This record gives sequence, C-alpha cells and structure tokens, in this order.
Amino acid sequence: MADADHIRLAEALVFASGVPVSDRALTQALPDGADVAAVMAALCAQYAGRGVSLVEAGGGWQFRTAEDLAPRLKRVVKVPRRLPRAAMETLAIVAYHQPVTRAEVEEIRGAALSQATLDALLDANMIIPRGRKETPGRPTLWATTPEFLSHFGLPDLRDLPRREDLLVEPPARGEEEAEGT
Amino acid sequence: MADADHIRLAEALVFASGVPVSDRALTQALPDGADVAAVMAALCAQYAGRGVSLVEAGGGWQFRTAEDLAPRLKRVVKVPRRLPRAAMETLAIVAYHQPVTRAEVEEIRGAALSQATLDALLDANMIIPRGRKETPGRPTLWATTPEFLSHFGLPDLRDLPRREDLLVEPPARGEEEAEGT
Amino acid sequence: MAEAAAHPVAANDTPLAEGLLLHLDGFDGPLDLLLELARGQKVDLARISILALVDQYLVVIEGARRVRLELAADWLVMAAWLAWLKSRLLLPKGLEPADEAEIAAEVLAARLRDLQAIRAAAVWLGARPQLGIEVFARGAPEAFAETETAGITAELGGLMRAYMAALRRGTRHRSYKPARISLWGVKDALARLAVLVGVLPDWADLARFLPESMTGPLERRAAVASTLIASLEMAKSGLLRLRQEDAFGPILLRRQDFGVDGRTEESDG
Repeated sequence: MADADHIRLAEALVFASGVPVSDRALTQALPDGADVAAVMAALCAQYAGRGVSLVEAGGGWQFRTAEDLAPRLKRVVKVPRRLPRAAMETLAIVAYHQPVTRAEVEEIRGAALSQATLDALLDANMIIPRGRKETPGRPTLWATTPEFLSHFGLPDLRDLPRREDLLVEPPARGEEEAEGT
Repeated sequence: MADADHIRLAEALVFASGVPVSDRALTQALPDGADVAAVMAALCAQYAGRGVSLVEAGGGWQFRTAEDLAPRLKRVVKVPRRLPRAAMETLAIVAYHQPVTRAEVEEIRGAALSQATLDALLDANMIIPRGRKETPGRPTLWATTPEFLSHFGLPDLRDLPRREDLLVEPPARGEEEAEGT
Repeated sequence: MAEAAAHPVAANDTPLAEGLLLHLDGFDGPLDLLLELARGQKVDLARISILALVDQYLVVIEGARRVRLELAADWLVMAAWLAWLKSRLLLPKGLEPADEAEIAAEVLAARLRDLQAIRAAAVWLGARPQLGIEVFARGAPEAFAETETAGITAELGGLMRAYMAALRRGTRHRSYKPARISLWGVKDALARLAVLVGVLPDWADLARFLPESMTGPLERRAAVASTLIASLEMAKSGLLRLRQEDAFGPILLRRQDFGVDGRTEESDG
C-alpha cells in the first residue's frame, strides 16, 4: 500500500512541473525506500475520471487535462495549428526509421522534403539531429525528441503501433483528407 | 449541489490557465446557469488535504503546491538558465564558421552583436578567443570550446549537422563565401 | 461513390483535363499518386495489378501533359520507367527481361506498402490527443529551486533553430537576385546523345550523357528527365537500345548494333 504522504509529495512534484517528471526524479524526491510504481499507480487512480489526469508520456509523468474536455477547452484556450500532412508523414518516417537521413525520408515518401516542413518540425521541437551517417558526404541523421513522445502522449517509442497493425485496416481516405487540409 | 461535469471543466480550465482564472471567466466558460460559487467550493473541497490546493489569489483561482510540501520539493527541481536567443544564434554561427570575427558574426546574423551576448557565451564557457585575424585592426577570432561539444553531446565539430541538411535551399552561397574572406 | 468521382482517371474515357491538373498538384510526387491509384483498385495492397496501375498512371500523365507542357521532371521519369516496366511485363514469362520486370514490380509494390504504412502511422499519430492542442499541461508551472547560475540549458535542436533563424535574417538584408535557371531540354539532349552514343562502343550509364555543367539538383533532375525522354525517342526510331538491371537502378544505353549509324544529320553540323 502506498503511503498517503508519499502520494501527496509525488502529486505536488508532478503538478508543479511544466515538463514530465521522470521516475528517477521521483525516486530522489520521495523518502528512501518509497515504492514509486505503487505511489504513481495510486495517484493515477485518484485522478481517474477527473478534469485533470495523470499520464505517462515522454519519459516521465505529467498531469494533463482530460481528453474528453478538448472540444470545450478549445473554445476558451487559444490552440496552435496542427502540423500539416507532409510534416506528419515526415515525422512518422523519422519516428519509425530513426536515425534516418533526409535522403532516406525523401526516398520513402517519394517526394522532396520542403524547407517549410523541415522548419515546422524543428520549430515544434519534434525532431533533432542525431549524429552523421558514415557514408559518403556524412549526411545528418535525424531522430525524434522527448518532446515528440510527450506531445503525442506516448510513454516510449515502443508504444508506436507495429507496422503490421497499421496495415490491417486502411483508414478511410475521406477523413484523412479532411484532416490534412 | 454542483454538477460533477461542471466541476471537471472548471478544474481543467484553472489547471491549464497560465494566469489566475476569474469568476467572470469561469461564468463564461461554464454552461449557462452553472453556479460558479458552488462549483468552486466543491472543487476546493476535493483538493483539501492533497499535495496541491486550489486557492483564490491575484483576482482569480489557481492551483498551488500545498504549503507544507514546498520545502521538501526545493531540493529536487533544478532550473538551469536558458541562453537568450541572440546568444544561441551567435553560438551557432561561431560553431559553423569558426574561427570567426565579431564583424563576421554580425554580417551573417544581419544584426549587431552586443557585448552582453559575448559575455554570456564567455561566462558559460562556450566560446574562447583563438588568435587574431591578420587584417587591418587585427580583430579577435572566436572559436567554440571543448565544453561546447560536451554540452551538446557532440563527439567532434565534424558531427555538427551538415548545413545542407538544414537548408533545402542554401542562401546564396557564392555571395556569402565571397564576403567571408 | 465519392472515391470513384474523385478519381476520373480510372475511367476509360479521356479524363477531364482541368480536374486532373488540380489533382496532380494535390499529390506529393509520383509515388503519392501511384499509391492513390493502387488504393483505387480496392484490394489488398499485396495483390494490386501493377499493369493496371501503370496504365492508369500513364493516362494521368498523358492528360496532364496535354494541358501543361512543362511537367516536373520526376513525374516524367516515373512515367518513362513505368512504360519500360510495362513493356517488360508483357513479355512471356521465363524470359530474362520478363523476370527482371517481375522483380521491379515487386519492389514498386513494396515501396507502395511502405508509404501506405507511413501514411497510416501519420493518421494514427494525428488522431492522438496532442499536447497543447487537445490536452493541456499545467499553465502556470511552479519552479521551486533557486536558479542554478552555473549551468545552462541548451540542446542541439535549439542551436539548429537559432542557426537557421540567424542565416535567414542575415540573407534578408541582401538584395534579391533571382537565380538564372537554364534547364536542359529534350532537344539539347537529343543532339548530345546523337553525338555521344556513336562514340561509345558498349553499354553506358544514362548519367554519362548528362551535360557537365549542372549546378543544382533541379537542373540535374531536368537533365535526367530530358535525356531519358530523348533516349526513349531514339530507341523508338531504332537508333539505340536501353536496358535497366533492376528497379530504380542505373539506366544503360548503347548504340543499336547493326546497320544504323548513330550519327544524325544535325550532329554533323
């Protein structure tokens, strides 16, 4: 059973932070011997069904507004624009094939990567250079950032769906296009 | 009795807001006829005794870490300084064009380089003078330090991302090189 | 069906030129169009008919060229490659060129499946609640520690953004000089090929017939496209032979073995 005091402390720590709080940071903050996993599970349960929920994303824990409130919050809060389709596809390629060069991204999409797309992904802090490929010209390798995971609410890169699962049910093209525009 | 759904929405709103949320703003955001006072009283009660509490301050409602926990959190969260934008730009230019004079940095950035920016980079141990350029006035040449590399996780300057991978259409290269001499 | 209406290209009749043009502009390149056409076949992507796909693509490109003569090079390169693929696929099975084409067709199908998977992944990602768009983090985070003055926080992504911002600002101050673009046309390519093919005794890579002075990727792609079209033109009139070992591999050309002198009248002048 998780200690009520530990739960309060973890709650305060994660609530106060603007970015996800790692298990390591929690272990440091809680008294020695505290069971971080049990504490976080208990805290998760306490927030179930509330207007704010505790999620694991991007290498740590973070409180976020509940998903179902999105339409009503959007009316009040000003939200930035979503990434356009080309940027989302490029991001998906980087996520699945990282580390990957620009030429490889272009090869898979069969289209050149535009400056606008590259800028949008860099500005949104979704991708980051991660070394060079040891081939002629030593092209830059790209990878996703921790913010990418955090932005899409993914605990880890392993939580991306498997390729086979993606190909099972092709999404309706109509919807997709409506979203892309 | 306050509606549970209204409480959730109010909770999410106060949580997501960067500034205290006034009763007026809450009235506007909640459905018509919602009893804001009752909603906020219920929400306050929900947070009583938790690691976070709902307080009325600064003309509105906001969440605050429970006062008794603040001292225990202090040791953990560290907020390192961010380099200002001008400093980051200057550092990037020095990294790519080193050794480089101050005038050359200004030329590339298209903006004057203040002494404060130079000092900030020197203080952070990111750049270092590396000789003088043999032109009239013998201006100081600047280069990056080994700390710069380790700070950005680069094994070597050769591992900086390729310029051509950052810019799909490089800005008029010939011109720039001619000016760089 | 909305799908059928949106893609008149699948019909037998000449497609409506205007709708088609709008359509082509909406695609992110030839592979994107091919995938859309393949999905129009409404079967598992593993079982699409490559021959039907080739026909549909060529119809679209032909239609587009009728309305707009200058079509981006990559559309034409793909068209030429698909035309080659089709000619080989129609050969009786068991012949070496036919087997080559089978492999090339499989490679193409695999690329389409890869793109399809990525597109599905992008849709999956886009459907997730995104931070700052659908769900929101604490608006007013509380920082507890005294600022650590010794350390700085900076990561490579920020450094790159800063560099690009600096370069952009820097170049804005310079006066704008439009870059001169001189593209290598089909006529140029025909003339050059006619001269060079006669000199070469054996198979040679198409890339060797490109003009030497090409400054950028655009010029290069244009030159590849026009040289390819020129070589197809010359192959049609029996002046040379074309060969490609594997899909997206180098295109090889050689003078027709017998009888015909590779030189044309223009090249003598």
